[in-house]
Amino acid sequence: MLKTFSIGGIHPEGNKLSAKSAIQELPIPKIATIPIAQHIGAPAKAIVKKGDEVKVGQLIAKASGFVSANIHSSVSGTVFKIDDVMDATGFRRTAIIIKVDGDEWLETIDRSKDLVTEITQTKEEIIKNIGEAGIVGLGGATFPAHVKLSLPPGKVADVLIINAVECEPYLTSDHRVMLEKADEIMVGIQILMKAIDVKRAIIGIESNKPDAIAHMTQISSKYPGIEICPLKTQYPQGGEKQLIAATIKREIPSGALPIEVGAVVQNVGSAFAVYEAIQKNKPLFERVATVTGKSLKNPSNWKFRVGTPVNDIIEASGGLPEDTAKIIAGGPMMGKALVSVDVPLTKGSSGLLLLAEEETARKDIKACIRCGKCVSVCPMGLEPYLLMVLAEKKNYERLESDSVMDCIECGSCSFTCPANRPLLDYIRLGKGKVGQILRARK
Amino acid sequence: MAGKKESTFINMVLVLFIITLISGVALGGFYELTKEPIAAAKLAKKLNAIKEVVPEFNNNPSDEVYKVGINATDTLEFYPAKMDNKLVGTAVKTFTNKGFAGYIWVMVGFLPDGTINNYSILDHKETPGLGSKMGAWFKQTDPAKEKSSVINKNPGKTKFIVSKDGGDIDAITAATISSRAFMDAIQTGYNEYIKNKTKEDISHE
Amino acid sequence: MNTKVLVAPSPHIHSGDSIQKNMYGVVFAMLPALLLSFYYFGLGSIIVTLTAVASCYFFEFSIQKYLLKVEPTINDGSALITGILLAFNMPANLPIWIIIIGALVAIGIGKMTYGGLGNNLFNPALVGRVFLLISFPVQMTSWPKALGFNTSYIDAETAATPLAIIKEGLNKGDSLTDLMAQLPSKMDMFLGSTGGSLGEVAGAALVLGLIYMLVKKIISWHIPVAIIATVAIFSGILNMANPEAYAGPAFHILSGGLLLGAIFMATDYVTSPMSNKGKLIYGIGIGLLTVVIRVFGAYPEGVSFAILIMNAFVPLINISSKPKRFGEKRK
Amino acid sequence: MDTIVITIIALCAIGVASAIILYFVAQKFKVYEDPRIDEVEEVLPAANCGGCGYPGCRSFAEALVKADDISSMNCPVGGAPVMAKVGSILGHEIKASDPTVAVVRCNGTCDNRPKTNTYDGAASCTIAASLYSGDTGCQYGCLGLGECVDACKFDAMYMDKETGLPVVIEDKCVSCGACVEACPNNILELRKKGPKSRRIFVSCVNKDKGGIARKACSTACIGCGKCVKECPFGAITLENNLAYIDYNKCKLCRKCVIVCPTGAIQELNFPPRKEKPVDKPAAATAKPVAKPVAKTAVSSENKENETTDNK
Amino acid sequence: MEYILIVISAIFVNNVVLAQFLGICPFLGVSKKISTAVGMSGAVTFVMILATIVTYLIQKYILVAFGIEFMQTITFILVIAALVQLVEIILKKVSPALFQALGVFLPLITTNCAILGVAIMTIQKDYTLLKAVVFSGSTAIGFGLALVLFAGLREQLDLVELPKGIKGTPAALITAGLLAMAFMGFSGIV
Amino acid sequence: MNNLQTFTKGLIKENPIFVLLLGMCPTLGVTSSAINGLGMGLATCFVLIMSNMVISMVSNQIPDKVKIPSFIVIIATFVTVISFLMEAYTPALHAQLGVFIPLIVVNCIVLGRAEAFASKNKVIPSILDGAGMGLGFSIALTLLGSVRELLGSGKVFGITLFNDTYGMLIFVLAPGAFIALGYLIAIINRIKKA
Ligand SMILES: Cc1cc2nc3c(=O)[nH]c(=O)nc-3n(C[C@H](O)[C@H](O)[C@H](O)COP(=O)(O)O)c2cc1C
Ligand SMILES: Cc1cc2nc3c(=O)[nH]c(=O)nc-3n(C[C@H](O)[C@H](O)[C@H](O)COP(=O)(O)O)c2cc1C
Ligand SMILES: Cc1cc2nc3c(=O)[nH]c(=O)nc-3n(C[C@H](O)[C@H](O)[C@H](O)COP(=O)(O)O)c2cc1C
Ligand SMILES: Cc1cc2nc3c(=O)[nH]c(=O)nc-3n(C[C@H](O)[C@H](O)[C@H](O)CO)c2cc1C
Ligand code: SF4
Ligand code: SF4
Ligand code: SF4
Ligand code: SF4
Ligand code: FES
Repeated sequence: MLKTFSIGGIHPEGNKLSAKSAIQELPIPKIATIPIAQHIGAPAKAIVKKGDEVKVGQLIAKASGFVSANIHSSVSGTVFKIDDVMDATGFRRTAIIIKVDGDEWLETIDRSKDLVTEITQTKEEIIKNIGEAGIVGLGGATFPAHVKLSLPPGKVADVLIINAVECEPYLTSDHRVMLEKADEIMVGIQILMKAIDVKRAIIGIESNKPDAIAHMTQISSKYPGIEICPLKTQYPQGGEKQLIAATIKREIPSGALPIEVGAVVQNVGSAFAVYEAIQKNKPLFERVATVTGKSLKNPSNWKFRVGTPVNDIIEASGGLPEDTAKIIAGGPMMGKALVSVDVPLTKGSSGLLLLAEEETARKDIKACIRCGKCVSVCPMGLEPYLLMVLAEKKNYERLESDSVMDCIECGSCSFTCPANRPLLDYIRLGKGKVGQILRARK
Repeated sequence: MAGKKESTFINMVLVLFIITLISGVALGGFYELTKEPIAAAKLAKKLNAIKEVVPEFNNNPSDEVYKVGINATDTLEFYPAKMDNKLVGTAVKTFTNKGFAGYIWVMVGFLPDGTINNYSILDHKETPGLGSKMGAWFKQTDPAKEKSSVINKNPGKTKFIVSKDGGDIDAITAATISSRAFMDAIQTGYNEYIKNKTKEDISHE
Repeated sequence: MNTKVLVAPSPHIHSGDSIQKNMYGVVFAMLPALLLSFYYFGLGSIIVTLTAVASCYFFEFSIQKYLLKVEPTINDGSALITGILLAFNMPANLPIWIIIIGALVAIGIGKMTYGGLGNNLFNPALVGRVFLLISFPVQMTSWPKALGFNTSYIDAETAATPLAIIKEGLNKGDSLTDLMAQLPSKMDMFLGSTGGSLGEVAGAALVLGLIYMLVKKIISWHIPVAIIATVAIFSGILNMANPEAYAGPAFHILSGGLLLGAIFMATDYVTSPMSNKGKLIYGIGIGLLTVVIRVFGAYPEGVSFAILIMNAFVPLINISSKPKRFGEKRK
Repeated sequence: MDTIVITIIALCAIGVASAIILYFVAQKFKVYEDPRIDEVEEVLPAANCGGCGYPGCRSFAEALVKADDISSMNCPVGGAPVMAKVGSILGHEIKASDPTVAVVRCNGTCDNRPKTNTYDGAASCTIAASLYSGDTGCQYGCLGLGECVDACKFDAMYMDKETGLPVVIEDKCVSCGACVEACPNNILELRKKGPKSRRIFVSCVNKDKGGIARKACSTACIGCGKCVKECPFGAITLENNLAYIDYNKCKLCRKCVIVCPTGAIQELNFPPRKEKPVDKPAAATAKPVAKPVAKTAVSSENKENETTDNK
Repeated sequence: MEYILIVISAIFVNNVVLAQFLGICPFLGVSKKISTAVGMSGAVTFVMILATIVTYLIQKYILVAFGIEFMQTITFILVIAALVQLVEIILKKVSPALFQALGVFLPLITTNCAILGVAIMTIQKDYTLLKAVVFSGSTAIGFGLALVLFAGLREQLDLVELPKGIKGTPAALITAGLLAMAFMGFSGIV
Repeated sequence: MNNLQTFTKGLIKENPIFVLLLGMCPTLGVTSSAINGLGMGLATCFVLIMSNMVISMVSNQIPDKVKIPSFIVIIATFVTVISFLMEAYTPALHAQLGVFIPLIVVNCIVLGRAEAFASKNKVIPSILDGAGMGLGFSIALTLLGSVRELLGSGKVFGITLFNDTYGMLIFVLAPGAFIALGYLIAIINRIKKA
């Protein structure tokens, strides 16, 4: 029996269409639109102005608080304007728009392909440089990595867990990165281990990626302290709480962070980014994303520069299929639907999924038949049917006491409900309101 | 009108005193007034029940009642009915506690030889529509339902047990428990009647 | 971009599970028992089933359309289940007008009063059944014999059910051993051919349905297993305490509607608890009450009442037995 | 006769005894409770709607009795008359506040504001608003899912199926503010009812720059400022590309309505103008006019369900 | 054994509310929330036992002693009313917390026919004092059981959309009817 | 409010059972037949009229603290009186209604009207109010009794309308009382809305 988490979980169809497609490099766009808010926390502050010349890797917006991240230019050229442009949700937010001119990198960046295994920097330097490089979690949450690595005083970690689960259907970027950059990832992991001072790292990989498990197991033997932990395929194993429960059988208490049980979780992609930042001095301005969908001509994995319009990456994969009804940034379970293809790709873009109407359109909402399936699939042990009603009825007190804040928004409940109830929609609403109340109380 | 009275101690006690006084007078008065009619109504009820179950008589059976204790709390009452001083039948107030909901009180009239003349249910708590049907069930005249009737049958000769249990009387549909209980009441009444009959014969012949 | 793309919160895909799939799955699981009842009771059972189903559909449709003025949802399959289960709970010689009243009560009072599927507090089919049982005790408790296929309807020969035989006999004062001798063998009870309501004659067919539903993940094992185990244990204890007064576990499990109730009726989503812990409590409650009513109460059969009573406990069970939360300390 | 005497004695004894015991116990265990709470509660309309901001009429009564100054407290259902009564019970002077009514500050009908996307999520404005900017180019406007209508406990709102916008039924609106609270986009506002219910307000909340706003919606306020200049009473202010008319300063002269190039200013319940205003778009009349436009299947269906529910 | 039968009968078989129709007003009135239902049940239990004891003594030592049984109604209700008020006043002062939990229901209890009904029924049944206490206690528990169950059902109903005409009292009554119907399964146990 | 309205409001607009939901126990407990319902209704009516009358006469003389006990004594007196009268002249009905006769004392309508109306109004309106409420109560009880009797045993006021094999026993029993009243109120709600 493979390890997995014990409460709830679902088994959506994998649809990993692009798993066999090697990572390709996406052409540099003519105009790059780089939002100053690509992470959880305070938006960065632009430090360039209209007309400035910038190079690839140059800092163009500075972190503006503790939980915030630097933004670097992904292209070279001139700053065309700094303006409010439509973001993925249709709201207008500030972005730095750069007219591309050639591809001139900062000299400090080591562009060679050589593997550098020796870690020379100290713990403090590592964390500081990760921050400088603007690395955020690439698993989807885009939480600034240096913040996560700076353990709160009095807390000690004993294990680093690398999230290579990629439990979302369709997405394959982490999978491909593992197959193609295993050594770099291992070094990245060692850097992270040094940063948080642990001797043990566990890479959790789901069993639907047997090639990655085999390859990583083989490579990891060269690096001390790194174990591969194959996991039974089950969504949402990639959720950090579930991953920790699956790999080391510890459950994070409600409202607490992973460090409470001595663990720190990072995505494999993040580990690779850390490698590049520390060993190659390369800030985070490009990453790998999957472009996929059943009707898409070439589902594939692309390394792209932040700020490239979504449209470019779709065109490169064969163009927008006729039957596209929804464009999703991320996977089908947790991704965000885009209002338009004219928005830029960001650090958090792990994939782009094009779904046809029959696959994604919601069906008529029926009354809850109290089948309890949502309860049994909820990985947090919540009662989604109840939370939804309570949110509808604006009963925030009971929402709070029924632990609505524990919901990790994995969507298993909505996915499962035979009555097609928009459970998570309302739970999110309730979470928002309860969150406000909690904050007001403080 | 005068203003509201204050809630002083004296006021409170006084007012309550006056009210209870008046109501006491009224109640006591009404009690006295209705005592007679109530007693009369009760008597009439009993007499009616007796009249219903025995042949015509001209004595006052209530005056000649005799009681037989069955257990610590319950007694059977025997009302001899006489026509010109000749015993024509005896109304027995009998009971059972085997009903679906406890006690059932039955007035059953025996002819001097123990044959059942008629019966009437005095009190019961059986389910309406089920057990409560016993008031009419066991005196059906329809020849097809002859087996349900107890009228003109003698518990000494006929087996007063529901046919389901091997007896001779058909139980009320879906209320076998009540039927069994009814049989039990009749049987008890009959047994005591026979036991005491000799005694009575002596005393009244 | 010219096409108006859809925008919606995540998740963007759905399992494809639907109310219909579950409901028709249950109907499919009931087929073996249904066919077997046709075989055993003949024409009568077909008339009863058709009447019950047709009137359930009729009342569901007309109440929704003309009284509640909502879009009728008759093809979700729940009325079909209610109809079949109602028929399963009736003797095969029940007059048609009583069946129609039963369907009206089940759908009208039991379900539509609360606004329809998903809202009701009590199991509609059982509301209908118990209503009839109380209202028409005579007709509801005279069961035709299971004779193999036959065409007599109203005037079929009647026979008491095993439970009724035991209850009657014990009331009369007969000894249990004698009574047991009058009963069909355990194997017969499992395979059918005892008197009773349509759906309670063959344990094997019901168990087949259970297995199908478990495999298809329509229901979870908790409720049926809890009920059956509780009945087995509780009646076993009583039996051991006084073998002459109380029948043993095998008899209790195979007789009456216990399997029918445990498999198809206690598991009704709408009227059973949500969490697994809750389902176990609910099942245990049903098991205990069933035996108590059967052994001590006025009715020979207790499953229907036990389920209805536990239906009333469901809200309290739901409140007191939350699922185990992630990160909660195990006790 | 005996019975009567005993009856009287016994009854009197019990009656008097209970009176005496009660009296002494009541004396000994006295707890003070302000009797005015009951009085105030009696005056309140007992609608228990929460419009006052308290969980119910009783707790509002308690709060009123405790408060030193009740001028900021209001029962929207009972309105000024009730508050005056409360005031007289509690010995406070209440100055009559002007009656207010809810207005919808968006005229982005399906005609005026073309759709860019189709919303396919749960039928709740708040959910839609937390997800994205709405299915039109205007990120500030009405989302049309009717959360305000749901919030109204007095059946004073409905969704106009043709325009996709909510409509306030003035006579039924008690100005409780539930809709204002409910709307995530702050479209609704409680405004002075005005003499003969006449009101003028900017029916737009778009803060985008003129071009963007205009592109998204033909009747958006583009922040041109013409109305500000036109207003003889200085009632209009312009902030973030959006004009706002202060209803306490506005004298209902209707001059701004004429100058607004997009028809963003609405006038309600005025008699028709004598001379035709020069090339004015039709949008400035009392009710937003719009040709019926077929809306996309899913969202309109949800909406319809809700509107029928609330009628 | 006798006591066990009294208990079972009073709680399940002859449930005050569902079979005897006593105390329906509070049953319908204070069953909207489980927490209040629990409070009410506690208060009723307390008062019912207390009232039964007091009325029992009055019956025995005053009414019967003087041959004025016909005064039962008036004396009982007077005594119960005074008793409830007494408890209320004392509770308010002595334990405000308990008053918040139970006391607010006390005024409702005076006009609760279950209290008077049980007092009269104990006399009719000719119980001893101990049996009377057991009987009234179990009756109160039966009341509490019905009330709390019913409150649970109503809280559940609050979460769903009921048809217009049915919403409110009719739904409550019909649900009570179905609950009573389920409880008929207990009939015949004693 | 004129006297006519005082009288008629209890019949429909503020009908104690269908609208105010007071006095539910006798409503459900004794309505297994129409005649019982009517009898109970009239008995209550009597108590209501008399107590309303007396209370409206004396209420000004009663201090607040003993208001409730005094009212109760007055009401209980009339209840006992009607009980005597019924026992004497309609013994069968008296036996049928059983414990519900003394329980008129605690019927919320009686005390409720005393508190809410009689203690604040003059004698004539109080009598009318009592009569109206009492009549409304009686009508409701009779209606419910008729419905239950009809559905339960095919009779109304003892007159057979259809064969009792078609009667649904449950309506004579406890559950039927709740269910019948529930639907009656639902129907009345519906009619009132329309
Ligand atoms: C339901 C759910 C599923 C997730 N799935 C993945 C996943 O498949 N892979 C992943 O790397 N992170 C996933 N995450 C994000 C992780 O919880 C966590 O944020 C991440 O592993 C931390 O690493 P990072 O900061 O390097 O991104 C998921 C989160 C949730 C709530
Ligand atoms: C306010 C805040 C503070 C956080 N602090 C820490 C921290 O001190 N250490 C840490 O390991 N992660 C920290 N996190 C990161 C979260 O544990 C988690 O990795 C991140 O929210 C994304 O995880 P998810 O995608 O699984 O939700 C913090 C997150 C938030 C929102
Ligand atoms: C609510 C209820 C009331 C009942 N009332 C009676 C009754 O009054 N009399 C009776 O004999 N049985 C009554 N029964 C018992 C059943 O009808 C029992 O099955 C029957 O008496 C014995 O079965 P049989 O007569 O059909 O053979 C009642 C049962 C229930 C559940
Ligand atoms: C597993 C399962 C069991 C069901 N059992 C019943 C049942 O016993 N009685 C019934 O009326 N409907 C039953 N239904 C159908 C449906 O859930 C029921 O009518 C609802 O209670 C109506 O709201 C069942 C449905 C499922 C899926
Ligand atoms: S979205 Fe929240 S409530 Fe739904 S299954 Fe996931 S954790 Fe549970
Ligand atoms: S899965 Fe859907 S239908 Fe089932 S209980 Fe949850 S919300 Fe209700
Ligand atoms: S005005 Fe009403 S419909 Fe429009 S967004 Fe606000 S709440 Fe929604
Ligand atoms: S005139 Fe019209 S568009 Fe211009 S600011 Fe005023 S309201 Fe806005
Ligand atoms: S009438 Fe019984 S409690 Fe009100």
